Amino acid sequence: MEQTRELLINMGPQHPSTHGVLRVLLKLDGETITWAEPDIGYLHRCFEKLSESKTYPQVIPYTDRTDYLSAITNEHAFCLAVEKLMGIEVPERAEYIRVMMAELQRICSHLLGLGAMALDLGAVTGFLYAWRDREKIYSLFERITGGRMLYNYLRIGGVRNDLPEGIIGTPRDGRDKADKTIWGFINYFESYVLPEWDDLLTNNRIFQWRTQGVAPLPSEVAIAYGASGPVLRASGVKWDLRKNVPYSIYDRFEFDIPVGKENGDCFDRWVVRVEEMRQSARIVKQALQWLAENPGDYIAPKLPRVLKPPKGEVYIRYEGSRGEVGVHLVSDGSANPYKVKWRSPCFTHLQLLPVLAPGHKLADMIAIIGSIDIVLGEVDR
Amino acid sequence: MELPIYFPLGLGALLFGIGLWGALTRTNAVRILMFIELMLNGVNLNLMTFTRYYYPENATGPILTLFVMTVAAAEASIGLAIILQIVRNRGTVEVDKVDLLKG
Amino acid sequence: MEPLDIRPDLEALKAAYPAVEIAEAATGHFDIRVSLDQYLDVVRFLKDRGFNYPACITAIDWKDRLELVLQLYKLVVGSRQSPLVMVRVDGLPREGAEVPSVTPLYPGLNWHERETYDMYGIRFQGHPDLRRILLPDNWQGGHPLLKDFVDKRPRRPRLVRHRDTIVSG
Amino acid sequence: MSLADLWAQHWFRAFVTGSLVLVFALGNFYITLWLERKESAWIQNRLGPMRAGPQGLLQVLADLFKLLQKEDIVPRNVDRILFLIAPFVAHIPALLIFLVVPFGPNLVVADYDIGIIMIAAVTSYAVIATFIAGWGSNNKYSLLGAMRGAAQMISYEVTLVMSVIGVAMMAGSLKLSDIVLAQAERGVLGWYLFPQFIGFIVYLIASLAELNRAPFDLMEAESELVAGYHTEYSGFRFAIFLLVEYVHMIAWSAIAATLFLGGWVGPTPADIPVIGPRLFGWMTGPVWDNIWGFCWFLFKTYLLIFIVIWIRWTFPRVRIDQLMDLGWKFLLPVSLFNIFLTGVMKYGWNVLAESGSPLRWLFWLWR
Amino acid sequence: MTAQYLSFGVLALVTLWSAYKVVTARLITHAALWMALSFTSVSGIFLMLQQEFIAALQVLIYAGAITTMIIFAIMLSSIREIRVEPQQQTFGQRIRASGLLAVVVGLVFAAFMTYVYYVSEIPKEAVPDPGLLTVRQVGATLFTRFTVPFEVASILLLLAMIGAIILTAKETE
Repeated sequence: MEQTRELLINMGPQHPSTHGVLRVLLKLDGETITWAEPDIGYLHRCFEKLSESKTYPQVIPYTDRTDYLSAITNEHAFCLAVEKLMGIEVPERAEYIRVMMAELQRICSHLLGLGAMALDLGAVTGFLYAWRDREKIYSLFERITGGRMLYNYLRIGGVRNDLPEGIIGTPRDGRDKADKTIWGFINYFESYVLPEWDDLLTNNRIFQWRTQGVAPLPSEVAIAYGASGPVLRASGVKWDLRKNVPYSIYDRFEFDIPVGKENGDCFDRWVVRVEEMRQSARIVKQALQWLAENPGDYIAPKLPRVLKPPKGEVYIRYEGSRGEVGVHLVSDGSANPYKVKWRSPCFTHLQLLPVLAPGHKLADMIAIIGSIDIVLGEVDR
Repeated sequence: MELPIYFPLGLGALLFGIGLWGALTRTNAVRILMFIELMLNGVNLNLMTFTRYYYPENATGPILTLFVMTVAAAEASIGLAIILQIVRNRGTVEVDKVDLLKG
Repeated sequence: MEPLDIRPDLEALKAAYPAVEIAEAATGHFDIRVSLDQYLDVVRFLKDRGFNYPACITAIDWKDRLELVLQLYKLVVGSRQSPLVMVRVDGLPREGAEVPSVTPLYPGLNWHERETYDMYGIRFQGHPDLRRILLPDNWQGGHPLLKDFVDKRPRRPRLVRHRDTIVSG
Repeated sequence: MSLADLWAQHWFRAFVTGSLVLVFALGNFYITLWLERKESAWIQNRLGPMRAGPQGLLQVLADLFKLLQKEDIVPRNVDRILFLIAPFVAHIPALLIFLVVPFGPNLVVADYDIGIIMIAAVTSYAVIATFIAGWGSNNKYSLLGAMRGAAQMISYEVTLVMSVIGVAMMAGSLKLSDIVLAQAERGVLGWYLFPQFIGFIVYLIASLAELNRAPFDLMEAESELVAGYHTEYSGFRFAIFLLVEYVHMIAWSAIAATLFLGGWVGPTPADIPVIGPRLFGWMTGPVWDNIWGFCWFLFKTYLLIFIVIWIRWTFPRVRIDQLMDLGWKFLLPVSLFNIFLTGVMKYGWNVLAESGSPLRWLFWLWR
Repeated sequence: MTAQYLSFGVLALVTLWSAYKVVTARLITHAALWMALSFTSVSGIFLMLQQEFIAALQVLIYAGAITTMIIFAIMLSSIREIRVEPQQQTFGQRIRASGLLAVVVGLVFAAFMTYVYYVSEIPKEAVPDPGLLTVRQVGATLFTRFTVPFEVASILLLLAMIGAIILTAKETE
């Protein structure tokens, strides 16, 4: 008899809730999805080909543009790779500044990821609250680096300039100084913003309806598919590169790794990200205490104008805000990198869509994409 | 009510007539159900006219109409359910094509 | 959080496949040079030894030959310093290189292999759905990341003559 | 033909009161739209429209003019008549509800003694209007949206009527002015909000779903690919749909205010115990009662409109199957239980009234 | 005086015209909407007969529930042939011929009604404007004298609901 024939529709690339130019082909049987296939490449800017004709310091601004929502972490990954290749010793103050900036950037990128997911599920207010707090971080970054979103602030061996006067502030700074001093922001963030996120959305009945039990991801499948970061941790795998494969000075900080239950679903991925913001705030506080105690201005070693790293290869693994960022550098001794491979976590997480989506409703697809939190700049590079 | 009684009665009769005429001529099952509802409407109208003109304080008129409406609703739902089954099995909703008993 | 030592696994691999060269690179990862025909068996062997996490797969164009690099490591919860292993297959021809696909073993490398094919032109046998991923499907311009890649698309005529306007110092 | 006997004419009185109701609806539409922008801005700690007029009051005017001067595109192979009349059919239920709602002691257009059933009957037109809009615009997606919207409206219409029956049982009559008078005797604590709290909550949720608003606005959700039945409309007709949505919202808030918060009942300045009569004594009298009644009615309606807007900007959207489950499997049984509870409590109060036992005060709330 | 004739004339005209259109509307969805219009105007006539309760019920049950049900049935049943009504060649003649049938049936029915009207001993002249029948009285008699039919009607509705669900529920659940 007349079957409801399967409806093939494509969502995107101009779909409001696909976080950028992602196109997903969906086969629908009535309301439930039977087959999903992401189609990417709309934002491909051939980052790897470009960096082969640039010198090492010139590549740094390009790394900002891959995951444009957490630029500092990308720069940090690239600089670590080059420093490891050339064996450069980074001054301690620069290390602390880098870690503090990276964790602030992680908070900022999580805020946007959570806000965008809330917006897709209909909570417009949640989105605007995330915007409000991000503005405060951006004004801090603007005073430190001059840029609001893409900074080109890190240099190979250190940072470009020292922290401006009075930006650290005192631990007693409260809400009024939230966008003036980093202490002010952290206290405001921990005392006011995080509890608000829990009340507004995490404990919101309808939000839980829409996300709990949606797209569970068992830990074996997560590992087999190369998931990393919040997506992997939400599936119950306690793996954080800052702790398990420590780089830079992360082993001096104590913070714990939030983990979801065995079959982590959208709700666990949400809770893990909110908890991670709390841990990042803790790290920033410890970095601030160290920076306050030993002022100094030695932030970058003297390096020759043209860097020529020795022939060789390096692959470093860095805990970006969306997952494990891998930088694979091959150098042939010249001033230009012979090959740069950027292992992008969002690129790998998108492979989960065809596994997670079937069987769910169309409205759940939005929650799934929001929960794996992809940035098309990093997917397409 | 200055309106003479045979005005609403006439209207009820005509409504019933149109319902009957439609039911006899059209072949789409869903449409025939519509005509049945029209006929029941005609009946209700007559019922109400008599209540209003002769026994206004007697409550049995409205109650009977209430029951007619309940039956109409039940009949419509069962009729539509049967029609959906016919559509599911025979693929058509044309009454003259569903003639399994022709033998 | 004791540091993870993978030397016994590498010795076992050396014992199983003598033709394999294992070297520890200065920058802290292990290189395993493998020939093309032993590649799949070595990867299967490593997977059984517990290298469960597929980092990524890529290729390097040494101008006269292509080299395939597969990066794996052991994701053991609670371990520290889980070193990375690079399985390398050298000497692949620049056009029409055929390599067995590891997607059945590590589904996570599905798209990475498609990207390597898209960028370097290495075909992966047994890959469920090998087609271009980043470039448009109707892209005829060859494989961009090869060193000798020339963009053959017609140059759009430049509207303004750039040289005359700026008096360069 | 003096004004008095002109007023006696039925048709003249109908014309005047009808136009007054229309003015009331449009005026409140204007204020509600402005309130929605301002309140959502306040919730999301931004300022909302500030430039057009003081505190953005003229912003709504600007919106309406913008919509009015937009080209009213009527797609070619559209079901012409249906497409054109759909917005106006959608208006019928919204405006007819005001027919029955008492704005003041004797400010009622037509006080039918079947008030609540009349409201229920009129709202069933909203379903037909949605279908006409969806079918009229002749595109598969808006038809799907219309059917989905109609299904949602029907399933919540039943719950809506059931949740209101409790109030009718308490007041002993369906006539809205009787209900308000009954609440007047019971004093402020006696409003039906307190005994009928379950009914009020179910009513609020069901009316949100009936309006396709707040957590249940499945149709305009950008995550759904179907942009609802008013995709094909533009310009003036789309403004009418906007008008319909807000007038519907005001109507439902007005009914809730009448049924649960005691419509125009409220202490007037003259009732202040000691100084009231002396200081504000001149403010009593039938005309002033109407004025104070109307003010209290407006205050309560806007209180509920405030809550409806507040809910819209805090809750995310519900999925279609959760929406249906909530409607049929939770709200309907709860409202039926509420009816049962009210019946038992009222019976208990009357029975114990004769025996005069102290146990009676247990049922005091439902007296 | 003339107000009643005028309003009755308008309502009667609307009812009959929409009923006629239900028969001759080409698209079945149009037919359903014409039917809704005729129900509304019949409810208008009930209002004229001062039966508000029945007028409201008429709108609630007929114009609201039954029309919507029929619309949903149309959508579910004949999606394919909604657009194009099968135009048999003989359709035109059948309508014209049966038009006659309608008039004949109407006349026969009217004649029969008048015969019953005269032969029965109903008081001939209309009762002057009586007290209006309030809903309270209707409710009271419904639950006192008509409790059994009321319960039977509710069981009937229950059966109808169960029947409809069983007939149309897809096997997938």
